[in-house]
Amino acid sequence: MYNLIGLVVLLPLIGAAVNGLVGWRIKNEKVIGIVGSATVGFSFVLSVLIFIEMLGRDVLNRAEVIDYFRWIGAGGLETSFAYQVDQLSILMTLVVTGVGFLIHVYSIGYMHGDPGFWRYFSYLNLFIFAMLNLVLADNFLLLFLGWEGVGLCSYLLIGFWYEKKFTGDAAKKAFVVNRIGDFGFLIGLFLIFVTFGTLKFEPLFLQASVMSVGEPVLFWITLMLFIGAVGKSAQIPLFVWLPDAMAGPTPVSALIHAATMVTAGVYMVARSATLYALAPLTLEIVAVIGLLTAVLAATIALTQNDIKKVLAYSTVSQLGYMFLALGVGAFWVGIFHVYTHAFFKALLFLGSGAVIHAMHHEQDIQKMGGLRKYMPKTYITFLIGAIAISGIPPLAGFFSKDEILAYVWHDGSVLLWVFAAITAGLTAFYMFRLVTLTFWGDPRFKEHGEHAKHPHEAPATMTVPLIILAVLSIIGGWVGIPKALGGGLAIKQFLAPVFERADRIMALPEHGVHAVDYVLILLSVAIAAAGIYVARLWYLKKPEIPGGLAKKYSGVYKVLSNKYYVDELYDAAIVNPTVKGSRKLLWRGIDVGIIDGIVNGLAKLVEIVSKYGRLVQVGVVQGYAVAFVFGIVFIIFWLLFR
Amino acid sequence: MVSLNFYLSLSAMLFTIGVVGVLTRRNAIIVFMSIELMLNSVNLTLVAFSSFLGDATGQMLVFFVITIAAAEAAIGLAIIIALFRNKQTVNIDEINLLKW
Amino acid sequence: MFENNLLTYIIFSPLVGALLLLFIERNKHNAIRWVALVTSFVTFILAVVLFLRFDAGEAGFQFLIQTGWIEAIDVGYRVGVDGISLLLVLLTAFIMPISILASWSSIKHRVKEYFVFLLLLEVGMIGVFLALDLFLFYIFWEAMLIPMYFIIGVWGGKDRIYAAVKFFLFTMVGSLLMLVAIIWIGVHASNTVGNFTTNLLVLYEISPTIPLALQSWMFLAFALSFLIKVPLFPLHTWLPDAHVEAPTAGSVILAGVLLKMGTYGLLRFCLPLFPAATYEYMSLISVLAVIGIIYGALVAMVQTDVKKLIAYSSVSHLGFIVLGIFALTEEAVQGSIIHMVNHGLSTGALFLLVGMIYERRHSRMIVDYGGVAKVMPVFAAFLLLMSLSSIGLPGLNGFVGEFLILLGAFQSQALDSYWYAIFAASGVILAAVYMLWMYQRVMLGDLDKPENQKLTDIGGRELATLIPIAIFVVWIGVYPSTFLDKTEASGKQLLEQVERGRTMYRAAEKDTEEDTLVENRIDKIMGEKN
Amino acid sequence: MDFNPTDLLHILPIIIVTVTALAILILEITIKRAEPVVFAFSLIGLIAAGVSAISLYPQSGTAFNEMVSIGGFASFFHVAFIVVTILTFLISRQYIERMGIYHSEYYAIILFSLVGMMLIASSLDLLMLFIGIELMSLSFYILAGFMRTRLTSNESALKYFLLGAFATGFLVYGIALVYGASGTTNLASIAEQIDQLFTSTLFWMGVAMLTMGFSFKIAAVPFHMWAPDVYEGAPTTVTAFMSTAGKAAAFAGFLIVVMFSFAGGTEKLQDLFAILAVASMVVGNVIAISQHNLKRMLAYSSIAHAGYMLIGFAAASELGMSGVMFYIVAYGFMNIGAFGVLSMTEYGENKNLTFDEFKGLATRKPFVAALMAIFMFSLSGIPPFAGFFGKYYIFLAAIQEGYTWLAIVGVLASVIGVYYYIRVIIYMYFYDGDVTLEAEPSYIGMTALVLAAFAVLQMGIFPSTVLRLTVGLF
Repeated sequence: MYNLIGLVVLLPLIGAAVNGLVGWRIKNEKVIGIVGSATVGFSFVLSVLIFIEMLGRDVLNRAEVIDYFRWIGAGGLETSFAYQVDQLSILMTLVVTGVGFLIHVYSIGYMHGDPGFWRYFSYLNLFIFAMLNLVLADNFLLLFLGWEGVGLCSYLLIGFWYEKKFTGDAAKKAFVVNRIGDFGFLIGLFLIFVTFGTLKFEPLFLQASVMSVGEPVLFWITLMLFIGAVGKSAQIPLFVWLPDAMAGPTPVSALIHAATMVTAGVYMVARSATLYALAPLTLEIVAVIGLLTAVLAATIALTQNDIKKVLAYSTVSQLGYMFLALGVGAFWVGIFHVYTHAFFKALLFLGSGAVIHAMHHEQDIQKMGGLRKYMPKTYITFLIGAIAISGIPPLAGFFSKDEILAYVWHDGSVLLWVFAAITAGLTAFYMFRLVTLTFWGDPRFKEHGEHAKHPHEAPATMTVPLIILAVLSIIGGWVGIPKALGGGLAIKQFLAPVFERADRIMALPEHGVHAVDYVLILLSVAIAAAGIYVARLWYLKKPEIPGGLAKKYSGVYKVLSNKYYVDELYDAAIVNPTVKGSRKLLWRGIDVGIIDGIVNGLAKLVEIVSKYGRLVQVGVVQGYAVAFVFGIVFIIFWLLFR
Repeated sequence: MVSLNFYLSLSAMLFTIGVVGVLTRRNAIIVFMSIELMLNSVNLTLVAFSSFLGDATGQMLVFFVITIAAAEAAIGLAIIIALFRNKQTVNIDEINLLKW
Repeated sequence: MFENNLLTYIIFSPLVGALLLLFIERNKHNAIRWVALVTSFVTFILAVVLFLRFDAGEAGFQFLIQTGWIEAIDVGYRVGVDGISLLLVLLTAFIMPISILASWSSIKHRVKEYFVFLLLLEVGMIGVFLALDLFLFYIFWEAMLIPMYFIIGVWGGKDRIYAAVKFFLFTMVGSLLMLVAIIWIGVHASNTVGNFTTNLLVLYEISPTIPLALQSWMFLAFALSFLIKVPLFPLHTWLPDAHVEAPTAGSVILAGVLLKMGTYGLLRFCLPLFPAATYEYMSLISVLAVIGIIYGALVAMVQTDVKKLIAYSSVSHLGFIVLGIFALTEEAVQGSIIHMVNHGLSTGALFLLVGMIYERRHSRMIVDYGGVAKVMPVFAAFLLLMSLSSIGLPGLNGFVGEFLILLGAFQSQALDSYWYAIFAASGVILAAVYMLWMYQRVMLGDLDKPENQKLTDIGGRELATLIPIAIFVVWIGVYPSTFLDKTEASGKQLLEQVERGRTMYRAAEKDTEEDTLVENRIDKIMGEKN
Repeated sequence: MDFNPTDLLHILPIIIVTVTALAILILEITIKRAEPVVFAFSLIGLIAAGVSAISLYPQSGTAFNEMVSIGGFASFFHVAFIVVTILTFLISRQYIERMGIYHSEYYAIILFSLVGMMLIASSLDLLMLFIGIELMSLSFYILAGFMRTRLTSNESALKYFLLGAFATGFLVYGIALVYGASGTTNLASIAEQIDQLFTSTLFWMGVAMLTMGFSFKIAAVPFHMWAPDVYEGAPTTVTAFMSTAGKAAAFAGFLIVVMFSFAGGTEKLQDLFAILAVASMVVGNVIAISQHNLKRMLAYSSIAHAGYMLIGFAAASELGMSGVMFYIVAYGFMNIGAFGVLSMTEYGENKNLTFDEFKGLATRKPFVAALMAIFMFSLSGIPPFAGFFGKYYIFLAAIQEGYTWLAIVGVLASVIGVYYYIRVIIYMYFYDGDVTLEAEPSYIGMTALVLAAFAVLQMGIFPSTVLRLTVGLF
């Protein structure tokens, strides 16, 4: 079965090609939708089969590289389209194809009637293809292909409704900011190649594992790779693109900007765990950046009123969480959170999509409220998602988040833990602020009369995925029930071989079950519950409190609601000076002014010399004769006296 | 006996006078006459050399120069006349249609 | 027999077509077009045959033809192909039919001359790539100026005359100095081996030992000529003008092939002929290349004219190629070669696309567009594909070249600094900025201008020009081995040649040093005696 | 000092041309509608002379007591002159009729000047040389003023005449001084005692004067100033002839004196030539840029070309010699072609000769424009045309003799040159205009242009054909 991994990757590409090349002629949404979904579905089925085969294999024998054909080979560089099937990649594949399939199905309903229906599915399939390359690649270059490919699809899908200017801006921003990260990534690749002479994972990790901890080159390699991850996974300082990316269709936000693509950075760092384990300094940076991002994004999310923006900042925050996990060396936990987060964040986004769909593209939660009665299925599932992300047991989010907090605690940094816990509380708070404002209370939109909105439950193609995801959000975390709660940490065991080298280097103490673990669990649940309670209290019962707070601390509120003015800062500090400098100094100054000035000036000079020089030719014979005489005198002197 | 250098100096002076004449006179015919003077000073040189070298080639050359000077005179005067017909002047300062 | 003269057929088959055209009545436009198209297609087929019969394992020149020409100064008709020129010949032969198709309806007056010039241009270009005699090379190099000059000057845009003259003079300045250097090498050869020669294969063995001071001058003379053509910052200002004013096919050929002649020249002549000087000046040129990459990108970003934008992007791209050449690593050199092809394809296609939209709307200004994707979706798709190729998206051709170049430059021991590659890599970011910004302003957004609402999407003939390019864009992106395999041996050999040349130079230098040492000693002894 | 009748055979081409010229004059008065007969007869005479010159090429030796040389160098130039003359006749026929200056003397005088040129090329004695130069020059004076009623033509003739005579004075003086220093006018004898002569002040004075005289004839700076005025004012076909054959003859004489008898001269003579070359190239090219009249522009360009050829003199090697010989022939073809085109466009009093009036020529007369373009590219030295190879060879000679800097100046100057040559093309091809030709170019004239263009291409692509004729002549 392993050999079929190529087919897993290829199927979505076929789907993309079919829809992309002939989709505009098909015109039948059903055909397009089915082609799009089925290819991904098949991929999912195949990867499940491979997964099952893997489970059947001996633990040491589970990883395998399937080499298809040579890609770029020159000099010492050899890269192939080769896919590495191992525990980590198959897990990611399952998530990508599984969640991807659900979102495809959902999109059939959501995108109904859109003139770009075929285009949409083509892009979405292409995305799956790229993402699979990313997670399955057996070398950094192929990973980079997927890496950039998903960036491209993200670009295409953010800018899907291209008639509006802001979608184009957002798409471009996403691509460019990602490119800044990719720049670092590329440098990382170069360093890797210079250091190890290969870009293939296995050989290079093998070589790296015998190097000593803290070697400078490893620090630089990991740091550069991390810059790539920062771009892709929207961490400080490159997170600015993700909130804007919500300009795309909501299922896209769910799939790309929540469940899969943005976690690519986490995946990549986990994949290079061996390298990171050898670079403790980088890991610290990763942890700090992750936590800072988590806090920052969570605080911004508190004040946002756009349903998708809230979710977007929540995503950024959760991604920060994942990096925090990686930063403390808990690579498998990072992946675990990727996995649970995929379910509940996809669910939340899809739910918000259903809401937006129902509200006729109204996204402001201040203009919603009381939707519970109009769309019960959406409400229930959304609520499950919110609970899951808040970290209430026994839903998925709880387990992964709890593991992160536990690792942070055991890492010995209380400060990190405190902030992480506060973030968890903030998360619960803003999620339930969202739930409250959207679904609870009284409607704040016109229910009757002219221009009234008539929210309605979404069609089955949309609700079924919601329900499946809701179920997954509940049970998904059960593969990682901690020992303290009597679980076996199945996912940790499963992933263990992948992180074996890293773990050996890190030599994290295998913490047993201590009393403190129970305290921590209780604390985190309590914080989450408190967050939920406060949100419900403030926004349902006593809405004057948040208003009052906003007034009282209007400065803080303004900063938060304006997202710390990061965009404005970037514009003023980087974008505008670059554009203006290029235009005025480089183009008009150097190019047109100096270089062309010299060129044209020389030509002018010759012309002027010519214009005045010709006047010597006065037209009078004797003038010429004088010149002759001067000439002959010169020649005589030259010949006689030199 | 008069030495060669005297002849040479004389002819050089004559030649220079001719050159100066060409440079300073305004009448085309006089300019032409100055050129004839130059040629004749050369003839003088040639004859002097011929005599001092005891070689007839120089004198032979003089005959050719004289002949050519005659031909030149014929052509030159013809040209000046043609010009005079059209322009009514032989002042070479005024003959400057072609310039620059 | 066929194989023996294959290169001659390839070089001169367009000439035959051009001569045929002369006999067609000038108002039979269609006949003229078809003859030109068929001719260029035949050349392409021949080039494909060459590609297929080319032995990738053999590093040296293949299909060699060496016949006498001007015996007095040992100038010969010497042509041959190796891995470096092979791809460029193929590219040229590939671009030509496309250019002819692109000119099908856009050239309405003086059709006959136009196609004659196009075919003559092809002769010159292919000749440049295949010539193995400096004199012959120079002839082709200059001869190709003439048709290009006409193409820009007669069929160009508003400021075509300024652009044409600028193009011509810029190139002339460089190439005439190169001419002096060519003669100089020949003279040097006559001092060492006894007879003046411009035979490249002989000169490869002789010229590396030229004393460094002289070698540097000659290197600079050659390099100046090539770098103007490339064009390297700050010698690039002819390019935007020429590109903007040239008709579509002219721009396509200019970007697709002509610029490559400069980089090809560096590889074929500058490096192996003057290895010691190469090492002397490599950092200077590499710095300029890197500046060019960033500078070109930044200036491209703020252009208001699409063609100018693409022109400046060429400056940026060619900076990559030059950097790759002077990195002197296998990866970088191969990357440069493949990137020459890549740039030819993607930028050529971009110019085609701009030409198509210009034909409809008669404007190249970005502000005149917006939301065009709505009325021209297929066009938009191709523009996006080519933009992405130009940006260097993995999976498309641009990436292969850029990555290899950057990788090679990064690990280059000759350059001995990571900073070249690091700064160059920042061009990758900027490329995304300017291309996508342009794409956004032209294609996306609201279709608010009434003139644009009537635009029609591209038709069959236009597709016929774009699809082949698109195929290659993906092909090279996904399976570059087809092409990289062919360049591998030659690229490697080139580097060895440079290395060997340096060794030869050092040996020669040591000899003279020893000579002077001996002389000094003798002088000293003599002095003591006195 | 005996008269050897076979010597007459050795100067057969000269005799044929002379007889033809005389016969034309007689034909004119004996036959009524003489023009076609005269034209045909002169062509036949020229061809006969050409054939005999070609057949003499393989021979070598001297005749008339070492007054003239036989074959080789002389024949090379004889053929070149004759070919140029034929081309001149072909382009002249329609022109002189249109301009209303048809007299059979026109052909006769050209033939007389041709005799002068041929004498120059075969002379081995300063006396011969002098006679040849004067014969040629006197004919030119007449030809320049051939449009008797036109003021510019008169002026051209007068200027040429006065300055020419002035220069002749110096030339003769130079001959006299060299004669005085060496005691002979025979170049071979001078060559034998050249080493002693190099120490003689008298000799150097003479060389200075001779150099000046020849520099005048080839129009090298600063003795060039007559050229633009004379070329502009003279009938176009005459200008064509003067600037090609006339210049070639002057160079032939210069070559004979410098290369043959002065053995290439010494370094200071070479340097002097280098200086003159630089001055000519720079001044000619730079000032040509601001010209509006094509005829005058070509005059300046001819000054620049004289500069290029002087580079060959500076090199003073056999290679340089071959280079000069090749170049002068190439230049002859391309320049006569260019002037031929001008002679077709010109009408009235110097009309249709400015750049503006060339606008759009390519659309109205594509073939003429294409030929003009070839000549212009060739003049600017772009391959694959003859002008390029000429430059290449001359630069090669210069570099071989260590004059690399001269070659560099040369190429930079030719960049400037390119600018004004391609301006012609700009006006013909890139602009639209509506000026029309007065008369359809005659087939005879076009034949001449095509022949010239063919020669330019032939010499550019297969330079060996001419080049090998220039080797081993000294």
